[in-house]
This record gives sequence, structure tokens and C-alpha cells, in this order.
Amino acid sequence: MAVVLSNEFVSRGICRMTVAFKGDVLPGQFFMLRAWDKDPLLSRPISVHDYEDGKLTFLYQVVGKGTEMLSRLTPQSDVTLQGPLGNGFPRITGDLCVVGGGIGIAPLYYLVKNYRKHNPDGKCRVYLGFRDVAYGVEDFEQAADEVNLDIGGIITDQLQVASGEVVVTCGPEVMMKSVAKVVPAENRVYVSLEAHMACGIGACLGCTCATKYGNRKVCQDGPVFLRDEVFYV
Amino acid sequence: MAVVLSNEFVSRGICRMTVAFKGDVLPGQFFMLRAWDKDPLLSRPISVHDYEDGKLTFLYQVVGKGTEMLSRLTPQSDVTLQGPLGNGFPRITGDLCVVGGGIGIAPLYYLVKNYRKHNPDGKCRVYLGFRDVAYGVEDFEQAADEVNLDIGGIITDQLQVASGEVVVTCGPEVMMKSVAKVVPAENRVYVSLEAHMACGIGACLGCTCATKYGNRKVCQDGPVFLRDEVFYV
Amino acid sequence: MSKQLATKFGEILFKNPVVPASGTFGFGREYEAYYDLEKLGGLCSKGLTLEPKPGNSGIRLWETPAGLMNSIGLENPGIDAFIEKEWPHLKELDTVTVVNVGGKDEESYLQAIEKLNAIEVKLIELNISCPNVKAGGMAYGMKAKTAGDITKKVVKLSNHPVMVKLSPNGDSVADIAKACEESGALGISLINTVQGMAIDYKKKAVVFDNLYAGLSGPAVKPIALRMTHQVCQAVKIPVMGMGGISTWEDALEFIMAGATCIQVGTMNFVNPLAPLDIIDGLQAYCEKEGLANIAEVRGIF
Amino acid sequence: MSKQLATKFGEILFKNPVVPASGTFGFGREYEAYYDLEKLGGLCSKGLTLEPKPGNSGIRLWETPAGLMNSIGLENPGIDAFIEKEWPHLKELDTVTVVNVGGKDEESYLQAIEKLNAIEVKLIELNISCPNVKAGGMAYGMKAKTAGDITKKVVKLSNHPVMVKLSPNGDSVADIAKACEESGALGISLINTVQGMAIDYKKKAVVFDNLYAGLSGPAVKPIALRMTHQVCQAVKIPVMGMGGISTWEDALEFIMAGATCIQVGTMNFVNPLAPLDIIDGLQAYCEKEGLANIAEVRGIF
Ligand SMILES: Cc1cc2nc3c(=O)[nH]c(=O)nc-3n(C[C@H](O)[C@H](O)[C@H](O)COP(=O)(O)OP(=O)(O)OC[C@H]3O[C@@H](n4cnc5c(N)ncnc54)[C@H](O)[C@@H]3O)c2cc1C
Ligand SMILES: Cc1cc2nc3c(=O)[nH]c(=O)nc-3n(C[C@H](O)[C@H](O)[C@H](O)COP(=O)(O)OP(=O)(O)OC[C@H]3O[C@@H](n4cnc5c(N)ncnc54)[C@H](O)[C@@H]3O)c2cc1C
Ligand SMILES: Cc1cc2nc3c(=O)[nH]c(=O)nc-3n(C[C@H](O)[C@H](O)[C@H](O)COP(=O)(O)O)c2cc1C
Ligand SMILES: Cc1cc2nc3c(=O)[nH]c(=O)nc-3n(C[C@H](O)[C@H](O)[C@H](O)COP(=O)(O)O)c2cc1C
Ligand code: FES
Ligand code: FES
Repeated sequence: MAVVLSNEFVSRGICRMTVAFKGDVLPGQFFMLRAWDKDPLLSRPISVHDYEDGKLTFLYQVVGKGTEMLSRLTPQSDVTLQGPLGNGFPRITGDLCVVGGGIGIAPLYYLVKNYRKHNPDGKCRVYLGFRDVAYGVEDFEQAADEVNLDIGGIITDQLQVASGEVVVTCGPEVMMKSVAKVVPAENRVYVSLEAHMACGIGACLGCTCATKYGNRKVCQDGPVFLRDEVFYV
Repeated sequence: MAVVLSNEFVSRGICRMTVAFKGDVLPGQFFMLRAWDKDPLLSRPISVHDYEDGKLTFLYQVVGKGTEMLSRLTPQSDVTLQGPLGNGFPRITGDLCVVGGGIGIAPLYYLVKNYRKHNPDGKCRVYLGFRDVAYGVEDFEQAADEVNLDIGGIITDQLQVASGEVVVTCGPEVMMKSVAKVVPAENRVYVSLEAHMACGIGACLGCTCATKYGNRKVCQDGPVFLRDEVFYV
Repeated sequence: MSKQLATKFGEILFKNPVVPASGTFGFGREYEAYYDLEKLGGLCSKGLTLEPKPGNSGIRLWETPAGLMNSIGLENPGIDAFIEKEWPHLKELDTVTVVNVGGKDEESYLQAIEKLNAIEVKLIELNISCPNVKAGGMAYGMKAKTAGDITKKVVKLSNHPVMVKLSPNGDSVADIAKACEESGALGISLINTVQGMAIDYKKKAVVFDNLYAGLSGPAVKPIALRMTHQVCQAVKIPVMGMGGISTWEDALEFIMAGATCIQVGTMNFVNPLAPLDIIDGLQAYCEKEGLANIAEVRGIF
Repeated sequence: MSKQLATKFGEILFKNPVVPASGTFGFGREYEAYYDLEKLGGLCSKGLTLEPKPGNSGIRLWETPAGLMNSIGLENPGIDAFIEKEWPHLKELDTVTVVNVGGKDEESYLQAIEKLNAIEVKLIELNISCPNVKAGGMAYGMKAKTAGDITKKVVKLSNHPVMVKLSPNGDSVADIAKACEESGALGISLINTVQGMAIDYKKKAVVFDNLYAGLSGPAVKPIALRMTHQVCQAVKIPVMGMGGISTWEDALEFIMAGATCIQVGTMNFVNPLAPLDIIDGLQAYCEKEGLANIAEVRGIF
């Protein structure tokens, strides 16, 4: 049980919720959230958008019943959190190039912030693509060296990856596949996957994805995978 | 859809909710209430406790999921009402003796108030029995000529019915049966029944009770019946 | 009449494919206070038997997660009283009144059917699937053989088209549906309620006097959708699908699975306007998708 | 060990009657982060097959009202890998590890069973009821005859007691249970998931690559409770009941219906501590009611 500190719409259909939480939280990890009895039955996986000073932030899109119920939580109300879950992004040491599409930007902000903290001299470039309205861009502008924005177009059209940059992408599957395609083979590319989840901890095998090395669980072995592991080539 | 005007606990586990409603509402009628999507599935039958100036009041006991959810409604929130349903109490002209037990007092207050309005010269006596804590008693004291209270005992022990009085009772089945037993055969006795209900309007046959005249639907033909109709003798 | 929703079930024309289900709609009168019944594609009567039936004793309704259990036990006024008191009103309605018929043995089914020959019923729904009466119809509905036998006799005797309502509690529904088709049924409807049990642990007692009861509502939808699909794959006659339909999206899924019409049961209790909301939703869907008729998305799997 | 909850299932002693269900608990490790597995009466392994299986493609989970559909398709590392990697850990636990075994044909069942003879399993759960694999166990579980046949062969070959897990999708569960009892099963467990279907109307597509999938969770509880009762009435061997159990009250109802142990499946996903909450609730109930052992309320109907 955690207490909601704030929960507000930051754009149409996009909510940012901050809750009180103490623990070790890595970029790319996620929590299973619920704030209802048994309707809907399952908890909802939501990535860590930010974590600092005991304040855990989620950025989520209202798409169905669960996220709709989350969006109606008021400050001081309770939300049940299970997590942090998953492995998150690996610690990145070289230069970083981040490509986010739509609500896929959610886990990338904490990644960028954390990268900046551990790599004061590293270069961090960000590409953000949105269908119609942009959100969260200022946060990235503060944390990254360069932010490229695209609205209504195809973000990979402008994507230019420098040699040696590590690329991290999260967004619609088509976008991630296209990023995986355009980025030269020599660059390391990490993708953050989604799958329907029941347990979130590796017990149900509901979130399996096929990889080079056989089945992997998105929740426990991911949600972050190397591009070529998951055949995104 | 109706708007909640107020909703407060008046005693332990007992809530009084007032909602805005316009219509003709008779004492003894009830509404089907819901303030949730599909969990629980069915609406909850709750009697009219009071109705005046577009303000409809319910007095209800929190016993399970539905009433618990009702009790958490805050002013200005919406509640879905279907009703008024059922026939309610007949217009009473002679003297009135009302016997309520526990939350069974809910429909009796509006009855007494209404009786007073239409029978300025009639005599109205009230017996109220509670297991441990009394509630709502003052309201009855204002509306009736005499209020007899019992806490922790058996209300029918003190019940004395005058010749010609019409008796109306609502409460636990054992209490109503015992009222039906001790009141002389010459007095008319009305009982207000409960039954699990799905539709509330006579379509599902889930609330049937056996009567002298065959099956009757508590929702549509009742909830008020004559003592001898329902074999409460 | 909506061009997009008009639906032929065999030779019978329904304004739209939405039909309140038997036992959840009385004889329609109660819902007339809420809307004009002529907006409906059709409606099913409460299950009728030859003789009046008082139904089951004890608690008859019990809520379950996303479901409702009932043990009404076919309480009904009997065919004669129906013909005398309800039919004159129903027959005037410009909608398809489906008459649901139950029975305790062959004799009682056939006598009931014979009596119905006297009135102009457009469609009979032969209930061989009520789980709530001991000597009741479900016995017939559990096996293909018995379902086929009773169907054949009823079809032969009846002046009206007969749709057989199947139980989800017996042998493979597809086999039973095929047997009914071969026996001359004009259509199939399914599912009736799923047999379940409820216990009141506080009272250390079984909830229903009749021990088991019938489960309906959203909880059973995935099961009902699967069975509807199985039956639609197995037979050529039209199917009315039901079981847990609560929104137009649910209704559409049953149609995509192959149902010609759909019935709405338990949801009438949750929202008395549910059938209308479903009709409106399907209409809007057809318009949005540019369908000339809802049939374009029927049975697409 | 709690005196009130200690439960004998045949000759096997369970600390308490609460056992996480196969396929919802991995091999236990994931839940070790949440609590000490030795608090459990037992636990069931993910369904194992002779060979490793990758499971089904496509979407594997779909939520329904108060329910969950899954089409995992018995993804598992195979018996050998289980014995090598999971068993060393599991066998050290002071709780009853039940090994769930599936198969695609008689041969594969028997070879798997034979391999398990090499380890000290306390109880095998023979899964003849998985609805999610085409050439899978459910074929055996649909009819009393085939269920009895495979049970007989497995019991004969196995060094360990065998409990047979029944499907709710076939012929009368009571008949199937009786056939398994006659064939030497030590116990029965039920229900496996109920076959259902899901359609994504927006995509005009069936959700699961495998067309149908298995429904579990609170939605199926009334059905599971009824079947558990039917089986408990039909056989003398002990029964593990399951299907939609989410609270200790639910568990108690299954016990009152006759179940010796109960399994908790889907609820592990909703609340990882569900089995412990159920154990605590049952313990408190025994104390409040002054029961010397929970058996006093078992099978009271
Ligand atoms: C590891 C992970 C991290 C995620 N992080 C975020 C995030 O930070 N912000 C955000 O907005 N969304 C995130 N998502 C997606 C989010 O989980 C879904 O949008 C959400 O579950 C939808 O629930 P709903 O009840 O509103 O929608 P419904 O469509 O009603 O949900 C029905 C069912 O489908 C599942 N489901 C629906 N969409 C998805 C999806 N895209 N991925 C997985 N399951 C889905 C639900 O969990 C539920 O079980 C993440 C998903 C995963 C797997
Ligand atoms: C005509 C009528 C008028 C009523 N008026 C009042 C009133 O004014 N104040 C009040 O406190 N209560 C009243 N009740 C009882 C009230 O309906 C129940 O207490 C309420 O439905 C319980 O719902 P729950 O979800 O809190 O409890 P749960 O026990 O979780 O409900 C489970 C199911 O059982 C049904 N149920 C449980 N108890 C009863 C009951 N006593 N009668 C009928 N159905 C029940 C519920 O409706 C629901 O379907 C009335 C009942 C009827 C039939
Ligand atoms: C209270 C109630 C009474 C019912 N009575 C009948 C009946 O008389 N005859 C019949 O064929 N089906 C009867 N049914 C079954 C419904 O017609 C329908 O098949 C079932 O409820 C599944 O649909 P649903 O989930 O939409 O309710 C009844 C169902 C309920 C809930
Ligand atoms: C994701 C998932 C995987 C399952 N895998 C198996 C399995 O491998 N073997 C098996 O016998 N049952 C399996 N089951 C069925 C459960 O063990 C149980 O019988 C069923 O889910 C009903 O119980 P519940 O409603 O408590 O979940 C699985 C169920 C789920 C939800
Ligand atoms: S969500 Fe259960 S294994 Fe990943
Ligand atoms: S509640 Fe449906 S008939 Fe009375």
C-alpha cells in the first residue's frame, strides 16, 4: 500500500502520478498497480517514470478500465504497488541515444536522468515522437543534451545515430522495429517490451516472448532486451 | 442518475443518505440503487426513509459490499436510482401503531410522517427495538404521539395494541412473526418484507413469496403485505 | 427499421438482432414502463409449461463475482393463462415474440406445443436446458440423442418454427446442436445458465433448496462465446447467442462468432435499458464501419 | 504446525489444506521473495511434460469479468530439466511439493512418470485436462473411459501416489472421477480451466492463436464448487477443490462441499499473499468456531 501524493493530467489522456515509496528503483523497472478490489481482476504494469527522495512517479496513458480508475485517484488515497519488478536498463557508460514514441517515453525519463547523474561527461541525445500532442518534453530538455521532437511524422526519419552511441527505445512495436532497422548493426540497441501480464514476477508464463535464446519472460527477464535477442532486426 | 446531497453515518454501521429526486414517492416504496459499474452486479433495494421538497432520504445499514460502497459516496457524487418501486403502505385512516426493529425502522419514518400529515387527529404510537444502540429515535419522537424504545430486549414483550389500531411492522423476520402473533386477530397488521431481488420490477420472479392467494412478488406486489396473506400468524 | 440491423433468422424478419432472454423479461409488460418494446428485434417470454408452476422454494437469487445464480424453477402461469392473459397484448406488438416452452416429460412438452398451435406464434424456443427443475427439461438437453428425439416430435407437432435452446452443462454442444438440426429445428439458441452451487458458510448451509442453481451474467461470457462459436461452426441453421452479453461490444463479438441474433438476459436487471443501448451501439458501429448490414461481420472466424 | 489445519490427504500429511495451483506458481521460487513457502500446505509445480515445450504463440492472457483467460500451452522446461534444476531446491522444502504432469499421448505420459520414479515425489497430479494444447491432455479428460485407462497405466507404473486433475469441459465430472478412483487414483483434483473464447472486435480477430483458451478466477467459482461437490459425493478418495478461490471464505465453502485440500490459482496474481491470507483466515475461523480440526466442517452437505 502506498499513498498518492499527486495525480494529474499533463496532457489529453496522459496522467502523471506520484506516490510515496522507499526502496531501490532502477530505470526501466516497473510496478504492478491496483486501486480496486477485483474488477478489473489483474493489476496493471506501469513503468517507473521518475524516482527521487522517496517520490515515485508514473506517467501513464488512460486506455481502459484500469488506467481510468488510476487516473481518478486523489491525493492521500491508497494505491497498491508490487515492485519494483524486472531488470530495467543496464548501466550505460558510453554516449546515449534515446528514442521514445508516445507513452513509450514514460520509462525513458528516469533513464536519462540517471544516465546524466552517473555520466556527467557523457552525451545524451533524445528523440521523442508523438502522434498529435507532445508532453513531458521539458523534463527531457532539462536532463538531456539534445532533444529532437516529431509530431505526426515518423521519428525514425530524422534519427541519426553516432558511432558508439548506445540506443534505447520504447514505444509502439512498429516504431521500435523501425528503430532497430535503421540503427547500424555496430550500435547496441535496447528495446523495452510490453506484454499482457498476470503475475509480473515470472510465475504465470503469460508474458513470454521468443528470443534467440529461447523463451524469455518480459516481466522477469526484461522488460528490456537487446535488439538482436528479440529478433528486432 | 441522481446527485448525492449528503451521506453520513448516524450510528455505528448506519448511514443516512439524501439525494436530489423529483417524483411521487409513497411511504413503503423502495428504490434500486447502484453507484458502481459491474462489481457487484446487481443494484441494491433500499426503502424510502423520507421524502420532502425534492430531497429523498435513505437510511441503511452497511452489511456488505454494496452498502459499503454506498456509504463511501460523497456529496455531489452520482448515484443511479431506479424507482420508486413497489406499492408501499396503504393509506391508513384509523389509529396507527408502528413496530420497527433495527434497520427495519427505515421505511417507517416516512410512513409516520405522512400519516401525521393526513391524519392530524389520528393517534400514532411507535415501538422501536434495537439490539444495542438506538438511532433515528428523535425523528420518530417529533412525528409520533408516543415512542416506546427497547434496547437489547424483545420489543413484543412491551407491545400493547389498542382495539382498532392498524399495526405496521418492519424488521427482522422473527420480530415480524412475533408481532403478527401477539397482535389480536381483529387488528389489521401490515408487514414489510424483504427478499433478494434482481430486477425490482416484477420481471425475474426472484423475490417471490408464498401467500394465501398463491405466489406474489415482493418487489411488485409488495413489499407490504397483510399479515394473514403471508401466513404470518 | 434500420437497414443495417434488419436480420433474417431463418424466414423470420427481426428489426434488429437484439432479443431479451427468457425469464429475464417477464412477458414484457414490466419493461414497457421503461421503453417501447417495438424497438426490440424480438423478445422471449418467460419459460412456459403446460400446467402453472409455483417454482422453487427458498432463496432464488444469489450474486457471484460478475454473475448471478438463480433457482426460479420455471415459475409460470401455464400455457392456458399465457394464451388468455398475455398473448392478446403480445400479439399486437410489432416485434417478434418468441414463446419459450419447458416441460417435465415428453407428454407435457407435446401438449404445450399443441396448445400453442392455436395462436400465431412466430417462433417457439424449446427449452431443454433449464437446470433448475428436477424433473425438468435439462435431462433432454444433456445428450444429443434425447435432444434430437424431443426436437423431432415437437417439430412434427408444431405449426410454428422451433428453435431449440441448449444447455452448457451436457455433452458437446456442437453434437447436440447437430442432432437438433437433423431433427428439423429451425434454429438454435444458447446458452442457458451454467449449473453452479452456492454455500452460505455463515449458516453452514447450502444457499438453494434445490442444491444447484443456474449461473448467468458477464462471468459466463467467455464460455458462452466459445459454445456459440462451436455451434455456429457445426450447423447451418441460424443461432441466437447469449450468455453474459452486457454491451454492444459483447453483442458484436457473438455476431462475429456467428450468431444471427443475440439475447440479453441478466443485464436487463443491471440496466433496464440494456437492450436499447446495445441496439444503438450496433447501429453506430455499422455506420462508423460503413456496413450495409451487420451481416457483413457475422461469422467471420 | 497448526493442529486445527493439519490435513491428511490419503496418507499424505499437509500442514494445512492450502496449495497454490499448477501453472500459477512457477516452481515456487518467484513467491519466495514474498513469503516462506514452508508456511504452505503444499504447492503444485507448473505442468511438466516429457520434452521441453515452448508453449503457445501470440497473446497468452486476456482479462474477462472477474476472470482470466490463458493460453500458455504448457510451456515448461521438460521433466529432465525440472529434476536437475528445480527438484534439488523443492525437495528440501518442508512442504508437500506436488508434481503436475501433462502429456500429448500415452507414451509421453508414461515416460514422464517413469522419470519421476527416480525422485521422491510425495504426490503426482496427473493433468488430463489442459484445454490449451491441441494434442494435449484434455482429450483424455473428456470421457470416463479414456480418463480411467490412462490413470490405470500411470498408477501402475508410478512409484508415487497419483491424483488426477479433471477438466470441467467434458462428460459428467462425477463419472470421470469414479473411473479414476476405480483405476487406482489416490485422489482427484478439479477444476482445470473452463474452455472459453475471446474476440477482439476492434481488430476483427480472435484473441488467441489457439482459438479457445482456459477461463479461471472468481467468475468460475460457482461452477467449480458445484463440480467439487458432485465429485465428493461420487468418490471416497480425497479431493482437492479449486476454481476461483480468492478468500478464506471461498476456501471454506469448498471444504464444506467436501474438499480435503484446496488450491489457489489465479488469485496468486491478484495478491501474491493470497494463500497465506487464506491459511490465516481458516485458522482464525477454527479458533472462533472452536473446531479441533477443520475436518469437522468438511463435507457437511
Ligand atoms: C512492463 C510494462 C510497463 C508499462 N509501462 C507503462 C507506462 O509507464 N505507462 C503507460 O501508460 N503504460 C504502460 N504500460 C502499458 C499499461 O500496462 C497498459 O496500458 C495498461 O495495462 C492498460 O490497462 P487498462 O485497464 O487501462 O486497459 P484495458 O485495455 O482495459 O486492459 C485490459 C487488459 O489488457 C492489458 N493490457 C492492455 N494494454 C496493455 C499493454 N499495452 N501492455 C500490457 N498489457 C496491456 C491490461 O493490463 C489488462 O490486463 C506498460 C506495460 C508493461 C507490460
Ligand atoms: C424492498 C427492500 C427494502 C429494503 N430497504 C432497506 C433499507 O431501507 N435500509 C437497509 O439498510 N436495508 C434495506 N434493505 C436490505 C438491503 O437491500 C440489503 O441490506 C442490501 O441489499 C445488502 O447489500 P450488500 O451488498 O451490502 O450486502 P451483501 O450481503 O454483500 O449482498 C449480497 C446480495 O444479497 C442481497 N441481500 C443481502 N441482504 C439482503 C436483504 N436483507 N434483503 C434483500 N437482499 C439482500 C443483496 O442485494 C445482494 O444481491 C431492503 C431490502 C428490500 C428487499
Ligand atoms: C432469473 C432468470 C430466469 C431465467 N428463466 C429462464 C426460463 O424461464 N427459460 C429459459 O429458457 N431460460 C431462462 N433463463 C436463462 C436465460 O434466458 C439465459 O439463457 C441465461 O441467463 C444466460 O444469459 P445472460 O447471461 O445474458 O443472463 C433465466 C435466467 C435468469 C437469470
Ligand atoms: C496462467 C495459468 C496457467 C496454468 N497452467 C496449468 C498447468 O500447467 N497445469 C495444470 O494442471 N493447470 C494449470 N492451470 C490451471 C490452474 O491450476 C487451475 O486449475 C485453474 O486456474 C482454476 O483455479 P483458479 O480459478 O484458482 O485459477 C493454469 C492456470 C492459469 C491461470
Ligand atoms: S507476467 Fe507472469 S510470467 Fe511474466
Ligand atoms: S426482484 Fe425481480 S420479480 Fe421481484
